[in-house]
Amino acid sequence: MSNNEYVLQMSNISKSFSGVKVLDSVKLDVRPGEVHVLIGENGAGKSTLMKILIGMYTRDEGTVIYKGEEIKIRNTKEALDVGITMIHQELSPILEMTVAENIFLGREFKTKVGFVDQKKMKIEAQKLFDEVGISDIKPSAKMKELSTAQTQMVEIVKAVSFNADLIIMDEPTSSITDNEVDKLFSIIRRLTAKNVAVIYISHKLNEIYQISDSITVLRDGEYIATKATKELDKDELVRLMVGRELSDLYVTENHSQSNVVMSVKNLTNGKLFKDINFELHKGEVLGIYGLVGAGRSEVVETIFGMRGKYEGEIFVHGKKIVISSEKDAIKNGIALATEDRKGTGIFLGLPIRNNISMAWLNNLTKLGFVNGKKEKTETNIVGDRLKVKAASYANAVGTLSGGNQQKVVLAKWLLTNPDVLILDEPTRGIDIGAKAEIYKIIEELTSQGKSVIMVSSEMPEILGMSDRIMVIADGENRGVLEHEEISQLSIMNLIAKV
Amino acid sequence: GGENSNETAGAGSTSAAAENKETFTIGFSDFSLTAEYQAKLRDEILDYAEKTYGDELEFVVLDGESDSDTQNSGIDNLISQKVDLIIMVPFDAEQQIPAVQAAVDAGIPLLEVCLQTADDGLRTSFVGSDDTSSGVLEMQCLAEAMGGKGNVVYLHGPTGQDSEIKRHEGANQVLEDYPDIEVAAESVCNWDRAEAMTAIENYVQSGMQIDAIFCENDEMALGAYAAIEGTDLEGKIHIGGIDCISDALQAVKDGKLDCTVLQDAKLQASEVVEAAYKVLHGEDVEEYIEVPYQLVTKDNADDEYFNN
Amino acid sequence: MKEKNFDLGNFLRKFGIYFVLILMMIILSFLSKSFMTVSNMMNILRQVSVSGIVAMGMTLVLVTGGIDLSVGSMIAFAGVIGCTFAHPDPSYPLIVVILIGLAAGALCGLVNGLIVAYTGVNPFIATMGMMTIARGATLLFTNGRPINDLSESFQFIGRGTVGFISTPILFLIAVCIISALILHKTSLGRYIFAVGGNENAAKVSGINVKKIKIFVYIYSGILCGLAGLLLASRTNAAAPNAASGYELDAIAAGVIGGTSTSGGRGGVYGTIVGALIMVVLSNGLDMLNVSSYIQQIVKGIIIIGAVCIDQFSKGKDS
Amino acid sequence: MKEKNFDLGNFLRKFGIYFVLILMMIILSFLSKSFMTVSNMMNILRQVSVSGIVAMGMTLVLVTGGIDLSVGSMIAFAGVIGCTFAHPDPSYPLIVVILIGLAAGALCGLVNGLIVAYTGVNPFIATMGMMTIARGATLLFTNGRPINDLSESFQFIGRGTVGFISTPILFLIAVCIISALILHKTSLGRYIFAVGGNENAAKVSGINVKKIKIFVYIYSGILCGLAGLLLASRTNAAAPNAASGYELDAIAAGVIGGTSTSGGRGGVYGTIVGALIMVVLSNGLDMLNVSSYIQQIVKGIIIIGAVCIDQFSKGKDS
Ligand SMILES: Nc1ncnc2c1ncn2[C@@H]1O[C@H](COP(=O)(O)OP(=O)(O)OP(=O)(O)O)[C@@H](O)[C@H]1O
Ligand SMILES: Nc1ncnc2c1ncn2[C@@H]1O[C@H](COP(=O)(O)OP(=O)(O)OP(=O)(O)O)[C@@H](O)[C@H]1O
Ligand SMILES: [Mg+2]
Ligand SMILES: [Mg+2]
Repeated sequence: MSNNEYVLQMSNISKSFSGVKVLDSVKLDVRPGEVHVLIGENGAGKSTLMKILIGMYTRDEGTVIYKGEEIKIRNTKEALDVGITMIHQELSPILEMTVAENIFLGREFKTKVGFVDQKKMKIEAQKLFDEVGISDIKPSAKMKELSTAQTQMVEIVKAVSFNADLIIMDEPTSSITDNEVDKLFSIIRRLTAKNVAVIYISHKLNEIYQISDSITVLRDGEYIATKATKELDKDELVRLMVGRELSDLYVTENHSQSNVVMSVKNLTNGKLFKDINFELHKGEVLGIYGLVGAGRSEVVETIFGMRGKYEGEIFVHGKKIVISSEKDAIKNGIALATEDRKGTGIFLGLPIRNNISMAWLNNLTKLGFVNGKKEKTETNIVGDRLKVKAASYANAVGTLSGGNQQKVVLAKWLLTNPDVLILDEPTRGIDIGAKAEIYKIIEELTSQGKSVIMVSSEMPEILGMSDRIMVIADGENRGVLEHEEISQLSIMNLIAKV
Repeated sequence: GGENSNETAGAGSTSAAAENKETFTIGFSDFSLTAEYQAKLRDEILDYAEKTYGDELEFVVLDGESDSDTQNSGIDNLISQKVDLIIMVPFDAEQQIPAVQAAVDAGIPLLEVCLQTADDGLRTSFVGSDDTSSGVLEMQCLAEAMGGKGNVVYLHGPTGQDSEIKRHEGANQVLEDYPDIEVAAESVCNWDRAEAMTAIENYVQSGMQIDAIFCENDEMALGAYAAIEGTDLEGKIHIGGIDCISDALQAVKDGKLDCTVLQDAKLQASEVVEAAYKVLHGEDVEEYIEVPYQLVTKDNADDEYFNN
Repeated sequence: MKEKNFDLGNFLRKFGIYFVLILMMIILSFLSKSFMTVSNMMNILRQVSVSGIVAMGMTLVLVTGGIDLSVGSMIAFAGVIGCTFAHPDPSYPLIVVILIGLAAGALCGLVNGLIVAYTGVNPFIATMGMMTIARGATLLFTNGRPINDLSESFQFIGRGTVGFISTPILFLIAVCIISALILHKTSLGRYIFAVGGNENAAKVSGINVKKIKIFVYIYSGILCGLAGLLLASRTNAAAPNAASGYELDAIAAGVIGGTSTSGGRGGVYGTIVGALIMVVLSNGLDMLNVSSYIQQIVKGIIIIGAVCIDQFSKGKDS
Repeated sequence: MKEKNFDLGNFLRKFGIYFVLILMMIILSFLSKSFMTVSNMMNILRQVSVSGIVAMGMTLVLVTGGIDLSVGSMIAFAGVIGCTFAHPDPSYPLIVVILIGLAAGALCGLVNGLIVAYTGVNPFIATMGMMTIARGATLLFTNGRPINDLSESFQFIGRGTVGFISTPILFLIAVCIISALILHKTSLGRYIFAVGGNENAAKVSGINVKKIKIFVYIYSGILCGLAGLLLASRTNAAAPNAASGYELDAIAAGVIGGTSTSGGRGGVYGTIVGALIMVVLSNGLDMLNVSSYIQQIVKGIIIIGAVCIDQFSKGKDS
């Protein structure tokens, strides 16, 4: 094996965090011009391996050979200097700065006198957007005005704009829809044509087969295998990842009953959306689908009291209720796992256990004091059910892998045992095994007569899980598909309908 | 010179003396060592003790940081260390009484210098003078300079501080005799030059008729002067201060300030050290050893007495 | 097994600053023979009582991500208001005086809390405003003069002893216990951490963020009320200019003890250690007869050093 | 179209606090006829010069998410060190005195910066330590006495005029321009915002976060050095206890002007308005001859009110 064959060779990489080994002699070899997928369950160590590569973490052991030379990268600046960039799993935009400033941070254009050339930065940013066909983001907008999906696209554009030789993409598609995914893939194809290597991390198997050349599988911090994508079928891949066979992903049994649990009439919220009507039946999974920016999140957030005043009516169990805060919603048996995990989902610095119990604490206290024992048992039950991978529930959530953080959010809401569980992009960043687990839990809940509203941008998930589907576009309800009408085509037709 | 009032009287017997030590440790607790006068007083005390008694007297110097509780805590710490005698410049007339009480309870004699607490039954002796008189001297001087009528602006030290209260009382006593003098404005400037300067600048701008500025210390007086220096008002406003710090003395000589009032740090220092020495050797001292304030004007500013 | 591992780590994290305090005390007891005596230890505890009580309230405020600059003024305000009813004649029962003092503090705290929770004004500005307002009100009320002539019974709360322990120490212990229970054992405490950790997530979890914020400022106010009474009783007079600058000491005690000024992290045990470090340092340097100017230099260096050691003992992961 | 909308929004946001200042000035000019005169305006500018200069440095520090409590002490330190060389005999050239003063401030700032950047000690503690250390050093150096007997040429920098404008005003203007250029026009300024906005993101973008932090503390130190010289020159003496408490004013000026204490947001224009609001308030209340106790109450209320109005004008989105 000649060195020149690979642009990157990582071997024997090991890493421990406070005594817990998270990477154990892992290797990864990447050829120039290929899309190399790194796959594994949540917490397998994918992000950690990549952070070691770009110098955010220091490895305990191992060597990294890049372009035939052994390198020691101590910080991200050095990684940039040798031509390695990374799209991070946890988006970290600088909210108060503009899109253009974010993209060119650290390499600003200067005017003749040496000041920052804001104009040029905007023009160049616009050029980058035009190249990939992004039209909904203004270079002069502040990052905090963007949706998660838009933020993700900015990060992609930024990473690509460095003209690096190796680009790491850590779950770049976890918060964007098919439309943007297509844009991303055309970017990737253009890059590989220029012999740029891409390390691609994703839990979406379809994408992997669509875009990648070879696959490296990690499991529990250990290297399992590297194969050409062509030579590896889906079942085999899942078996390598999970360590066992995985039967049907989706549970299709319909538990809908005829009685209506919640109904929403003419719900309107400013310019965000208008005249949304739907009914939610007992034991039903109501899917909500739409393209990015359609206003789905806004609808469910309004129902949950997060978006202030609304017009229209909300009925729960036939009784009209007024929801002016999240507390009102929770009192009425509604729970919402929001799409913005970091912003509204978790408390990064607080222990996992405290995160899980946060919305249910009133029921775990006596005379104001938290019943530690009860808290422990109950949080352990939901946590285990979701297979949260953590050394201890006393650790801060911030030390968890992205997927496991998402599980903590779900655990928090499951604990409240709601009648109506609303899930906004619930499986974002979650591995296939855990996904199956979550689907099973949804099934269990509905079989117990609970109702679920699921907002998702993943077509297979929406198709596989929903008993009915409401399609939203441009803040309008485009129609509700009954169980037997559901198909990808019918959904797309509703979206296209004007 | 100041009146010496340290006639000695027969044998006394304090606990400290009974031990008949070679050297004594004296705790000196000043309410603030960042105030210029207090820093000067400390230096004079240490100098005099060193010169006169050499190694015989050792000092532990504490800063009360202009906070009653801090000063009391410091005295508690001195008591814990079992010093032989405490000299204190109290921050507050009332709030330092518990410290005096604590010292007395621990059998440690306590002298007050410069400022005094309100309870004169407890302490061994006070060296200094009634602060009221300094206010009287300064206001008297300004009132005469104004010809008994006109507007005076009054600059206060930190509110609630004992010397501020007393100087204010003294000034008020004089004002009762001058019905034609009006206090046009008052401001709390915390002994601080820059604050005094700002206040006077603002009053001048307001178009207020100002004939004199009464300042409760020299720093503020110099700040007040800086505010009018170079303006049309220079030389038309009478300004007085208290403390006779070197800058102010020079300003009096130059005619920038009408007066300052000498608080005699040197004499206070020597008197209190002498008193301490006596107490430590079991001798009696007067309960009140007066070191009077003295008015300094252009007429007497060159006296050698003020200049060393 | 794994659970255990972590606890050790956590213990070490917390240990850092305890270690600094113990080290400091050991060194001082070698340097000065009068340092490590029962009477001096009591002395230290008595000295820490007022600042420790105030720092407890500050800790809760800091954990929510707030700050309370008005503590010094609230202490003076509550002391003065309380002591107006503490004269020997007419004499009111001690409990009335205490309640009035606490109420005065609580009132200021309530205003702080309302402003912070409802107007969106930065806590720094809100409480800095209150700092000025409460001080002005105190001066106006007393006309700048201390309130003295306090009753025997009132003097007891700051200067009395129960058994051989001074009453202020008992108050400090009580406040410690109550604060620790609130912050570390109740759901209220959890919510306080939640608000500081991620305000949006707290709201989404159904927590009434406004109520929590108002609570911590009131709590801080009440403790300042208590501190004001103790201070007045200790010094035998309620001065309108008392306790200025206490805010920095209280914040420093919290921060030295590991409470984050950006919220979400901290605890009352650390705070009491932080407060002790500062008092022990002053006491020790006084004992060693370090001149007051040099004391300031040494204090600054040691406080930075203490936090430094603490930081290193925690490792790089925070 | 949207682009425009946005700029208007931004303008309104900024407008809030300007509006408060203008409103305040209009009201004051009705209440006091001597308020709105050229000479009083100059007076106000002169009075804002020292605090304004300090607040500029503080703003940069705040934007990185830091805080600098040592400004008051650095002012005193630099003033005293500088003035040691400002006697008429032996006389040094003015530029030497200035450079020494600035260097003294820069030195303290450098130490602050190194501690904050390298040890992980919270900026609050680091600069509080420096506040004590620098004050102690100043007192030790001067033995608690002010340094006076300053040369004519030195007096010029704080009390002279160029044309009809006082020199301190010119210094203030220069510092404003330089600070605005640094913060809003250079890449250094972008990095300062980036570090405060999201330190990790800044690091990931290859920014040397440590260097940026060290820079802002040095900058704050240098401006304190300048302020110390101006203050000494204005008051004709360098007092070791000068400028205590200036840190709160400087922070308040920044925060009133819209700079966030948690970093990432702010600007120097807002700060100068914030500093002006405070000085105008004092000046106006003095003009109206409001008693100093009531002044405190009124000031507190108005400062909270000003920020409140600003907050409302920004809408609810922050
Ligand atoms: N800073 C940290 N401190 C402690 N543990 C950490 C830290 N970062 C990661 N870990 C642990 O390392 C393991 C691997 O995490 P990593 O983020 O690499 O997983 P991943 O494969 O990227 O998972 P996901 O698919 O969920 O993103 C996890 O068990 C995680 O809890
Ligand atoms: N913080 C915000 N500030 C301004 N506009 C926003 C904000 N959040 C969302 N929007 C706008 O609201 C609309 C809908 O938002 P969003 O993209 O969240 O919808 P969605 O249908 O839930 O899509 P997805 O969840 O896939 O991102 C979009 O036009 C978006 O730009
Ligand atoms: Mg990951
Ligand atoms: Mg959404």
